[in-house]
Formats: sequence, C-alpha cells, structure tokens
Amino acid sequence: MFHKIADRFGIGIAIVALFVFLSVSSPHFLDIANLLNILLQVSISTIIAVGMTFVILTSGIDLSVGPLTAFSSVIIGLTLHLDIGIGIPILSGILVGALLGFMNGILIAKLKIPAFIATLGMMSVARGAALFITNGQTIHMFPSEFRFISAGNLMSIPIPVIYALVVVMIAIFILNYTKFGRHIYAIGGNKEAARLSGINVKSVETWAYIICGITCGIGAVILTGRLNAAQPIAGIGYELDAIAAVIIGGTSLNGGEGSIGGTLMGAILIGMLRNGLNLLNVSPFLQQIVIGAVIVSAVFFDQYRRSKKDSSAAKGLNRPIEAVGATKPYQ
Amino acid sequence: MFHKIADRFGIGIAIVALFVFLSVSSPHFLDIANLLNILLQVSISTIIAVGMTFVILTSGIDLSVGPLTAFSSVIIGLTLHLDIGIGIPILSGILVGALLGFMNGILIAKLKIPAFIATLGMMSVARGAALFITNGQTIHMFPSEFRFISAGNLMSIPIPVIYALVVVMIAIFILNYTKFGRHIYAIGGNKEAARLSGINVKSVETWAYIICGITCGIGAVILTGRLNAAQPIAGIGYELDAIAAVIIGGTSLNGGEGSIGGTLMGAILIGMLRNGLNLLNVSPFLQQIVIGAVIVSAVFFDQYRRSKKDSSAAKGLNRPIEAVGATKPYQ
Amino acid sequence: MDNEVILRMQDINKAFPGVQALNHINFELRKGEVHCLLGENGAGKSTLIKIMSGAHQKDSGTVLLYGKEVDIKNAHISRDLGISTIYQEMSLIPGMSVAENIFLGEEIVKSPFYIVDKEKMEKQAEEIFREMNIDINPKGLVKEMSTAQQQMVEIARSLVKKRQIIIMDEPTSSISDKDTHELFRIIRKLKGQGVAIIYISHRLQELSEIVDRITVMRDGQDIGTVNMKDVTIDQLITMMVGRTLEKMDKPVRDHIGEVLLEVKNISWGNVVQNASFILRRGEILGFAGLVGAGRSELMRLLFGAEKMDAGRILLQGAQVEIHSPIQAIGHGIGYLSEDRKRDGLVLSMGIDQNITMANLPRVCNGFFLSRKKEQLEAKNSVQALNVATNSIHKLVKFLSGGNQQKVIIGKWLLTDCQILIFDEPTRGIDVGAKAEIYKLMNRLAQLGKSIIMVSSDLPEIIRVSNRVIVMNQGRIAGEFENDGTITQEGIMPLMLGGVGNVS
Amino acid sequence: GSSGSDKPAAKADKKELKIGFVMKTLSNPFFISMEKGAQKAGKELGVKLEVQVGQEETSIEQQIAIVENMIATKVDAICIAPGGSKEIVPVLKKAQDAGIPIINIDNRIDADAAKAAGLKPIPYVGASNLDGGYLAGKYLAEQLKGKGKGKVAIIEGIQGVDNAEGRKNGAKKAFAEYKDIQIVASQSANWKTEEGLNVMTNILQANPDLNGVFCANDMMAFGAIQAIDGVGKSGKIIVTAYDALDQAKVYIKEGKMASTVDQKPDDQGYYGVKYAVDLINKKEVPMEYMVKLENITK
Ligand SMILES: Nc1ncnc2c1ncn2[C@@H]1O[C@H](COP(=O)(O)OP(=O)(O)OP(=O)(O)O)[C@@H](O)[C@H]1O
Ligand SMILES: Nc1ncnc2c1ncn2[C@@H]1O[C@H](COP(=O)(O)OP(=O)(O)OP(=O)(O)O)[C@@H](O)[C@H]1O
Ligand SMILES: [Mg+2]
Ligand SMILES: [Mg+2]
Repeated sequence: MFHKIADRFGIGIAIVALFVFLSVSSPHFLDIANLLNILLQVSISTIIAVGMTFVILTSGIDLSVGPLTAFSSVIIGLTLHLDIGIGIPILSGILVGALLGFMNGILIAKLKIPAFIATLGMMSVARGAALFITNGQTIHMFPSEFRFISAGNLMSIPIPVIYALVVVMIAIFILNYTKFGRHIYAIGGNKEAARLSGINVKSVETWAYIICGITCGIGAVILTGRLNAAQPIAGIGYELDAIAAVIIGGTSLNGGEGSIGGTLMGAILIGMLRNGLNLLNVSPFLQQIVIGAVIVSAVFFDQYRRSKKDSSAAKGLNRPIEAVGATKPYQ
Repeated sequence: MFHKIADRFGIGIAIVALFVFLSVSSPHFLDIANLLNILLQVSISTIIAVGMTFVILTSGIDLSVGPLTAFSSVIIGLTLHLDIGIGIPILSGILVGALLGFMNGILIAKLKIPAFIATLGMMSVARGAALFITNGQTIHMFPSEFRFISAGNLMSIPIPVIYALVVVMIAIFILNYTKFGRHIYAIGGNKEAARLSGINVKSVETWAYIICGITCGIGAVILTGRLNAAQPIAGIGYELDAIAAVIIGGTSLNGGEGSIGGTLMGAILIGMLRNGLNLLNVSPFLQQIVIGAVIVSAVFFDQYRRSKKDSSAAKGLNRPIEAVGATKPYQ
Repeated sequence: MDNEVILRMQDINKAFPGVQALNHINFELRKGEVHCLLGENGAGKSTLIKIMSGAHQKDSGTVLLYGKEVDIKNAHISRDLGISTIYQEMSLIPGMSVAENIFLGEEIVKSPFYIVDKEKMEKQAEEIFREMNIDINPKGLVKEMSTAQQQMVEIARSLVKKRQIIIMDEPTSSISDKDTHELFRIIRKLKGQGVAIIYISHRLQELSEIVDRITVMRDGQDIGTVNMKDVTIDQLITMMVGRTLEKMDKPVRDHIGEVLLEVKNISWGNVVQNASFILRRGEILGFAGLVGAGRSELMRLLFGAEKMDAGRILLQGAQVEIHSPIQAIGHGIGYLSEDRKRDGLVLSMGIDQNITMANLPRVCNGFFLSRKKEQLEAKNSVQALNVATNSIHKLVKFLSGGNQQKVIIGKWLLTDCQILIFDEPTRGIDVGAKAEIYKLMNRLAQLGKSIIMVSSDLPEIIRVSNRVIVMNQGRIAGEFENDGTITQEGIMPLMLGGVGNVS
Repeated sequence: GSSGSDKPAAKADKKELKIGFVMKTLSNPFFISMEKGAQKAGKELGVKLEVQVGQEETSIEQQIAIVENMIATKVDAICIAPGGSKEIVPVLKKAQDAGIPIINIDNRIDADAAKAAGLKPIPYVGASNLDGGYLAGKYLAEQLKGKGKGKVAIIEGIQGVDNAEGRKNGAKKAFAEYKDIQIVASQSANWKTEEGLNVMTNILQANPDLNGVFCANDMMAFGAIQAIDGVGKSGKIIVTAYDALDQAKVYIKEGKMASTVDQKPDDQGYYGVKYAVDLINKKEVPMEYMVKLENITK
C-alpha cells in the first residue's frame, strides 16, 4: 500500500502545489473548517470511487453509479417515512445498492455483456425506476437521528469523513491482504491466466460490481442525510467524477494495476480544486477551463515522472544483472 | 465490410424485430415521413459515432465530442455573423473540430496521457471556452443558404441524412481499403507490434482523434443549421450516445476489432427506439427503463448468437487453402 | 507398482472453428514416468493437455483418472485432481509479485480474516527457487523479469504442492542450458517420488536425458507410443512428419561480400556496453550468450526500437541515424522480435493482414489497398513457409505457436529488407519447420541478404552461422569465424564471462 | 395508439382530440405540476394529452425530435415549453406548415427568430423569468438587516440556459438598485441540490459575513439551506429562491427560507391546453396570457 502511494508521487506533488497555491491566494483556504469542508465534500465521491476502483481493477467499468446512488437514496427516503426506525432504511438502501450491483455483475460476468453497455443500460433503467417509484418527486424531511448518523459531526469532525476513511481502510485491507483482493488484481492483469489458475473469475468479477453497488448505497445514506432529501435525479455525473478520481490516482483502465491510495488522492485533488475555485470566486465559465487544464497537467506531470523512473529501471540501472560468475558452468 | 455487417447479424435481428414491433403497434411508424425522421434524428449521432469508431479502434476513447461539437457550432455561429458568406464559417467550424481533435491526439499519443483523462480535460476546457467566448449566450439567426445546405431537404430527403451516408461510406472506405485504415486496426490490436512493423503509431493515433474532431465539426454544421442557433451548451451526453452506438455495433473497447457498419446499426437501433417510444407515447420515466433494457438485450442477443456461431463453425467445413485464390475479393 | 496407469484418455475429439484439433486420440500415462508428446506445430499437443488441465472442454471421449471417469470442467477441478500445468503461453499476472503468481489461486492464508500470508508465501517461494538452484527474488514483479525468468516462475508454480501429474508444455523453449539442466534434475527427482510428467518439447536432443516414453501426434491423430530407448531421433522425426528430412547443409561462405553494416560503440545503461561489430553482405552472423546477456537489447537499439545512449551505425560506410523502427526499415533493416505474441503479431487480425503489415505499399494500387494483391502475397507466403492453416484469413490467435512464428517471418520477407535480424527464430518450432527456417536463411544469404541470428540454442548457432559473436553482461566478449572448427566447449567459457580465445 | 378511451368527449360521435404536450423534463417538480395542470384541463375538455419530455432540461435536440415525431403522428395541436427559445423555431415552422396549431408556454419563443423564420404568431402563456428574478432580488434586498445594505451571493442554474440567465439577470437588476448591496459571489450549482450545498458551503467559507443569497431554483436553495444550517446561521442569512415547491413553503414556515417565486406552472399547463383546444375549435385566444407571478413569503 505505502509503496503504492509513493508510486503516485507525481499526483502527490500536484496536490501539494495546488495546496500551497490556494493557501497563498485565498485567506480562507487554510481554515480548519474549510479543510474539513473539502473532506466532507469529497466523502461521497471518494466512497464511490473506492467501489469504482474495484471494478476498474478487474478491467471493467461502472457507468451506473449515479443512478444507483439515486435509487438507493429514494429507497432510504421511502422507508424512512414508514416510521420503522432508521436501521432498516439504512440497511435497505445499502442492500438495494448491492442488489443492483449484483445485477450488473450477472450481466457482465455471466452473460458476457460488455461492462460499458451493461452499466449504461443499468444507468438508464435505475434512473427511470427511481423516477417512476417517486413519480419524479423529491422526498423530504427525515428524522434527526438519521441526519446525525448519516451526516452529523462527531467532535466537530463530519461523520461522512469518518465513513469515507473507514471505507478506504477496509478497501485497502481487502485489496492488499485478502485472497479476494489479490484475485481482483489477477483478473484485471490477465483474465485467462487467472482462469487457468483456478480462480473463479465470474464470481470475483460479480463481487467487484456488488462492492461498487454497496459503496453507492453508503454514498446514498450520506447524501440523503446531507441534503435532508432523497432525489430521484441525484448523482448526475457521479460516474465521470469517480472514474476520473480512479484514473488520476494511477489505476489503469485496462485493469490489474492501481491502488485505493491513488484513488483517494485523485478524489482529493478534484475536491480541492472545486473548493478553491469557489473560494476565489472564479467565473463559472473559467472554472471549467481551469479544472480541465489542472487535471490534465497533474496526470501529465505524474506520467512524466514515472516514465523517467521507468526508463532508468529498464536500463537495469537499479537492478543487478544476473550474477553469472556465481553460477556453476554447465558441462 | 459486408462480412463484418454479417458478423453483426445479431444486432441486425434486434433491429428487424424492433422494426416489426413498431410497425404493428404504431400506425404512424411506417410513414415515409417518420422513417426519414428517424434517419434525420440519428444523422448527427451517426456521424460522430463514426469518428468515435476510429478512436475506439485504436483502443482510445473520446469523451469530448459533445463540447467539441458545441465549440465548433459556436465558431460557425460567430463567423456566420461576420457576413463573409457561408463557406468560410462551415470550413472554420470543421477546422476547429479538427484542431481540438489534434490537441487530444497530442496529449494522448505524444504526451502519453490516458485518453480518458485527456479527453475528460478537453471536455471541460472546450465547454468552458464555448461558454466563455459567447458569454453563455446562444447565437441565432443564420442565412437561409446556410440553413439549406446544413439542414434542408433535397427532393424531400433531409440533407443531413445524405451527409451521414457520405461520411459512413468514406469511413468504410478508409478503414477497409487504405493503408491508414489498416494501421488503425493494427494499432488497436497490438500497439507494440505495430510500432515494430514500422507503423508511425503516434501519427496514426493522432489522426484518429483529428478525424473524430472533424466528425464533430460536421455534426456541428448540421446541428447549427437544424437549430438555427449555436449553443455553447449543445451536445451534452453525445459521448455516451456515440460510444454506445459503437459498442452496440460490436466494436471492442479494447480496440482492434469492429466496423463502421456495426456502428451505423448501433446508432439506428438507438434512434429507432427513441422514436418508437415517442410514437407510442410511453411515459417518460418508463422510456428510460425500456431504452436501457432493450439496449442490453440487443447486445446480449448478439453476444449469444456469436458464441453459438463460433461453436457451430467449429464443427464446420474445412475450407482448403487452395480455394482461397479463387474466391473473389469482397468489395 | 511401476506400471500403474494413472491417467487414461480414450477416443478424445476436439474441434475448433474450421479445424479438427484432436481426432480420436488415445493416451495413457503411467505412474512415475516422463511421457513426451511429440509432433509438428499444430499437431494438437497443447490442445490435448489443455483438456487435461480444464482449459478446454473435449467434444467427446472419456478421461479416466485411476480408472475412474472424471469430468474436468475447469482449471480448479483439474488442480484438485492433482494435475498441475505449465502452459506454453505464459500465464502469469505481470503486475503481481513472483510469490503471488506462484501461489495464485491457492494462496496461503492465516487468521484472522484469512489474510494472505505474504511472508510465508515468499519464504516458500524462496525455498522452491533454492531447490531449483536459481536466483529469483520472490518479491520482484513479474513484468520486470526476463522471459527466461518468467518461464522459471511458471515452472516453480507446479512445485508448490505435491501433485500426481505435472504437465509441462515446452518449458525449455526460452530458458538457458543451465536452467534446463536444473529443470531436468528436478524432473528426475519428481519422477523418483512417483510423479508422472507429461513433457512437450521441440528440442529433440534433450529428450534422451529424461524421457521414458513418447507419444507422437500428427494432424490431431496419435501415430503411436514408443519407448525412448527403442528409437532413434531420426525415427521419431519420421514418425512426426511422415517422411524423412533431408540433411542440413553446412553454412556456405563463398557468396559473402563486402561490409554492409558497422555498429560502433553502442551503449544503453549497463544492459549494453560499448558494443561494436560488423556485418557483411550475404553473411549469417550468430549472436550467442546467456539469457540476459543483452543480445536482444542490442538488436532493438540497432532497429531503433529503443534510443541508444551512445553509439553510431554505419551502412555501407555512411553514418545513418536510426531513432525509430520506421527509419530502420527505411534503411532496409528488419527485426523479428523474440516475444511473438507481445511484439510481433496482431492477434486479432488474420494471417493475410499480419503478413502485409510491414509493407502495405506492396499490396496497394496507388493510394488504395488491393485485397486481391494482398491475398495473392499472403497465399504465396503461406505456401512458401508451409503454414498449417485452412484459410489465409484465419486469425493468428488461433494458430499454433510454430505457425505464428512462420507468419512473422513471412511478414519480414515481404519487406525486401537487406538486413534481417532473427531474434530466437526457432523458439517453439518443430524440427521440420526448423529445418525449413534454416534453409530459408541460407537461401536469403545466398541472395545477398545479411542475417543476424540471436539464439540461445548453441548447436543451432554453430550449425547455421558463418560467424559467431558472443555476448556477456552487455559486452561483446568474443568472436569466432565458423570455419568448421568451433565447438560448444570453445564458446561456452566466453558466454560465462571467462577469457576466450578470440580468433 | 389513439383509441380506447372510455371517456368520450362531450359531443359523442366526434373523434377524440390529441394534443402534444412537450416540456423540458419531468425530473423537475416544476414540470410535474405543469403536467398536473395540463391534465386537469385535458380531463375537463375531454382531450387526450401526449406528454413528452427530454431527458434533461438542456436536451433541446430531443425536443425537436419529439415535435418532428408529433408532426408525423398528426397531433391536433402542440403545446410546448421549449428548451431553447430560438432553437425550437425551425421545427415549429414545420409544424405550422403541416397545419398544426401551437401554443407556447413557460419559456417564450424568441420574437426575432420567429419573425425571421416566418412563423405565424404563436399565443404565449407564461411568466417572465427576468421579472421573477427581479421580484426575488428585490425582496431579498428589503429583508436584509440593513435594509438594502449588505453582502449577497447568487447561486445560478446551468449556465447558458434561458431561464437561468433570466433569473440571474433579474436579481442582478434588483441588486443594482441598491448602492450598498455588494454581490460577493455568483456561482453555478447546475440546478442541483448537492452542488447547491457544496457551493454554498464554499461561498460561506470565503464570505463568513454573507447576509443573503438568491438561488435561481428551490432545489439549489435546499442545498444552500443545509449549508447555512451547517454553520449555524439558519434564519440569519436570507435565502430567496424560485419555483414554489411544497418543500420550499415548509422551509419558509420554519424560517429557513424567506421567499420563493411562484410561476404557477399548473396554471401555465392548464391555460396552455385550454387555449390549444380553443385554437383547434377556431376560437379566439389571447396572444399573451401572463400568469400572475407570486412571491410567496411567510
Ligand atoms: N482456441 C483455438 N481456436 C481455434 N483453433 C485453435 C485454438 N487453439 C488451437 N487451435 C488449432 O488447433 C490445432 C492444434 O493446435 P495446438 O496448439 O494444440 O498445436 P501444438 O501441437 O501445441 O503446436 P505447437 O507445437 O506449435 O505448440 C492448430 O491447428 C490450431 O490452429
Ligand atoms: N523491458 C525491460 N524492462 C526491464 N528490464 C529489461 C527489459 N528488457 C530487458 N531487460 C533486462 O535487460 C537485460 C538484457 O536483456 P536481453 O533481453 O537483451 O538479453 P538477451 O541476451 O537477449 O537474453 P534473453 O534470452 O533473455 O532474450 C536483462 O537483464 C533483462 O532482464
Ligand atoms: Mg503447443
Ligand atoms: Mg533475447
């Protein structure tokens, strides 16, 4: 894990540079409150990006995260209004996310539909379903216990930030220290080889989408609490944000390589950028230009750094040539 | 080319099935006017999907097609108002598309930024730039010659349909009967092998993005004429439509395999579906569910058919090598 | 019970699109024997073992393990039945460590939470490597290993747990003689423990060292099973190809002309250091060396696939700039890479399109591709090189390894290059095809083309080349004119880094 | 399918009228209540509505396709809330040429574009976004502690969209009438609640002394309210918004919001359909019917 963060040193430098720039140019940026704000604002996108990392590591993609989140949120909203406490609503929101993720997984792993198409279809279906069951209406006003547990503060730390941290830690643990995690990497690295090694490719792949669905469900809990509203049209554009965070963090769209640490950095970079541009009250038109340019530059810088490192490695400068003298001569 | 259409027989069947269903269930579907409507409505998305096919065949992706189209459209709108005739505006719109495509190409082929990030950045930058130079305002009212040439009718055939057909034909020709086209496939199939075979990978890759930019420019000409307006916010969601058409048409996101014929079928499937749902007056929420479900089913059906075909061909006829010389080249 | 039959395959059939890969095959494997599968490229050897390993499903027939019928639906079941497989095409995960690859699918876990026990896996991997007497870092990433090291990792995978059957599909095609030696030692030891081994190889000379019985296959049929001690290599070849092969000519020298290429002081990190050599017209120049000696890298630099740190290249006395393969090809240099799947072929394309890929102008009418010309050229190549296929449109991913190699050769022959660099051209190629490739190289040399052949097969180098250059640790260690007197024993010390007698 | 209605129109043997009712989207409560009004009129007048919308508010091309399809299916009249005031003109010309009467609701068709295209005059039912924005801005200014004095912010809708620009400009016009009002931030939250929350949080961070905010729709205001709640300034920062959603009225009662502009979408829908039927029946209709804008306050 930590060597992987070091791998993503280029993005780290970009984050630090942006941080310094914003500290200097906005008097409010360095306030503890603002830094916590940034973390709060990226908590949902980080959690979903974690799920997306699992999917992309298997060389898949999930375009349906936005509608999945909206659908979960709507389910949470509807069940909260049944007055059956807050436990069942929260659980059912997360379960619904898992279920839709499972359906994605079945379409992709079992029925062999390309992930792009399967999740594009799910995107459309889940959005339509969320609108259908609410008749397009937002559901408002939830119990304060729910709002506290989903989006309150614990000793002035926003609870969503804590959730995001926990999700990140669990994901790091799963990917690095469990069999399942290693199989995720293996499948993304070489699906055929993984199959020939006796790995149950279909099941691992399906689980990646289930996990992504679960993160959408968790995201939905936080979102519903933060907005004090469950909207069927929530989460538009989540997929691009999540995928961007994952790839900025150095995970390859071809799968097999990447890390949660990188994803976290990617999400923070995007969040910090948006926050800073708001603080500086940059014209909204220019904001888009700046965001695009900064993301591309950060990745370019990271790429450049790594290619430097790689080319010296390729020449074997930091690797001993086989110690031939030590081997026994043959015949 | 035609054997490739046959490859996509599954999608063909899906299209026919949908066609029959809609003919039976809506009395207006089979009207010539309606069929022309469908073609007109898919003309822009088909043209852009053709450009996208080039990009995806090289195993790239272009998320910026929507904003590129908007930016080109705005340029066309601004130059049309300079009263310098309609030739220069049309040309500059297409050139601007090519230029932005070229920038995508440089970022990806030369600076090695992952296509997803590079074009995501471009998406943001081009959108911001289009809004910036127009100050968010729509430009409207163009000379009637322009409107005729971009979106009029020729003997009751909508001119955009003709453009789309021409673009499709040229693309089929380029991909199947030129060196460049072959190089596109080779690069998508195995970039390193292509490089070691003396193919100028960077240049071919860059050209794929330029071509995609050009198709956006052509799309912008039609769009500007059709709307009689140039909007900086045009083209939202184009990327998903175009990519969906390409992949429904059987082109692999990994590159190297696919065809324009498939893309055309993908675009028509989507267009026919939207048209039919409108004609049947399906509730808008349900429409989304149906669209998602039909797209996934069509691709599933196609996939299933092909896996069947593969296994039956396995038991099949051995074509002796000697016979090859005798077969006519398929044109 | 020495003769106990562990595995019996009866009347196995398997078809792929357009080809009957296995045609009523019968095969039996006894306890503690090394059983070799022999046959030309595309004979169906890999297909047969893939049915045992669960990678492919048979169309019909029965598989009996210890007399009991088994249904090997997937790789997992095969392994649970005690069968371990080393595939011909490497099946490692490049981004993962060596230890993780070795234990892939059967990771060692510890409580709580079934955490993967990295340390234990790394320690066990280290032990396996020590047992194999090779030096590989279990923590290193597979993608940073050379082909040979990766092959050793593949072999190590089959030694993780005790198995009854180990299948090895061309394990020695890309490793050094020293590692081959170690592998044989391990095979003998396993055999002593009663493990049955199925062994596939095209290196006929090595068979006598370890093999007990041989089953010969041809065109998907089994020709027969013989005891190794009862047959000669020539008899085996006759069984394989269905005819006797003509004897190989000695390298001819009389057509060698003036110096065509001069390479001066090429360096690249410490992989290639200060390498200089010359190449004459019509000459076959062999490059010998141990795995990782830097031969491939030197060739890639010469071909412009990599940018050299220092050095000059002179063609017919004039200095030329080569910074990319395009320039190299422009100067008439062609390169057949050693890893054909990674660097040589576009697997998703047909044979025809791969063959014309490096010289499309040749099949163009002006600006346009001529499918007619393309098919003609491809058909000619396929016939000239004897590629086993039923159609020139067949996707190369469906060809057997040896036939894939022939397609690459066809591609470069179509370019009219004056200098052709063959990097391990006969890796994984059957005897018949090998002989054809040698003949081809000879013919090309006689036509005035210059050929560089990098090979780890020392007898091959001595047999084919007019001159031999030896590399060691990135440096050129020596050079021999092949006047018929050089021997393996003469070259070996230089390869190992000793001081040699440069003639 | 056009048959099968079990509720025959007033005149028994007359064919049931079919009116195309086109809106921007249905994922916005504004249009849902507009549809309700329209359906009410449809029931009363015994006509069948074909309700069609784009995927998003900006999906103008989809709207054009919808109108094209309606021309093909020969609806008796079209009642449309255009996604773009100029872009829709060419296809409406086609509809007129096909003899289909049109009523324009909500977003007014651009007069110049209509004239240039040779469109016959189209009756309009709606409300002015500029006026509404002005109303909300004016009220905000008056409600400020210092009466026309203080720091305010604007949260805009999707940039470049007619109603977003209209509302923003209306509010700006109102603020400009007070020399002591300073607009410290104007940022877009793309009509979305979540973005409203994040953007408002950031604006508050940069401007802790903010006195009021105008949100171009209620959805964004809901987010802004959560942000203000988050810094414990509920009720202290004046929030005015637009659309008069039910929830907004709840917030106004609670004192978390000051006002919201009611554009009477249900009335717009109702009169749109009513006048469309009148047009079909060759009755006279007013060329302009402005529903009364109402600024709902406590
Ligand atoms: N997946 C596949 N799809 C289609 N055809 C295949 C496939 N795998 C193998 N074949 C064909 O089956 C035949 C047998 O191939 P196989 O790989 O078993 O040969 P082999 O004896 O291992 O040859 P080599 O010595 O070159 O490795 C060949 O004609 C090959 O083209
Ligand atoms: N792409 C690469 N990345 C990292 N190291 C490499 C790469 N290619 C080669 N090397 C290393 O460079 C050294 C020289 O390798 P090279 O392939 O030139 O040797 P060779 O003599 O051709 O032997 P081989 O039989 O392995 O091909 C080896 O140590 C090898 O591991
Ligand atoms: Mg084989
Ligand atoms: Mg080599």
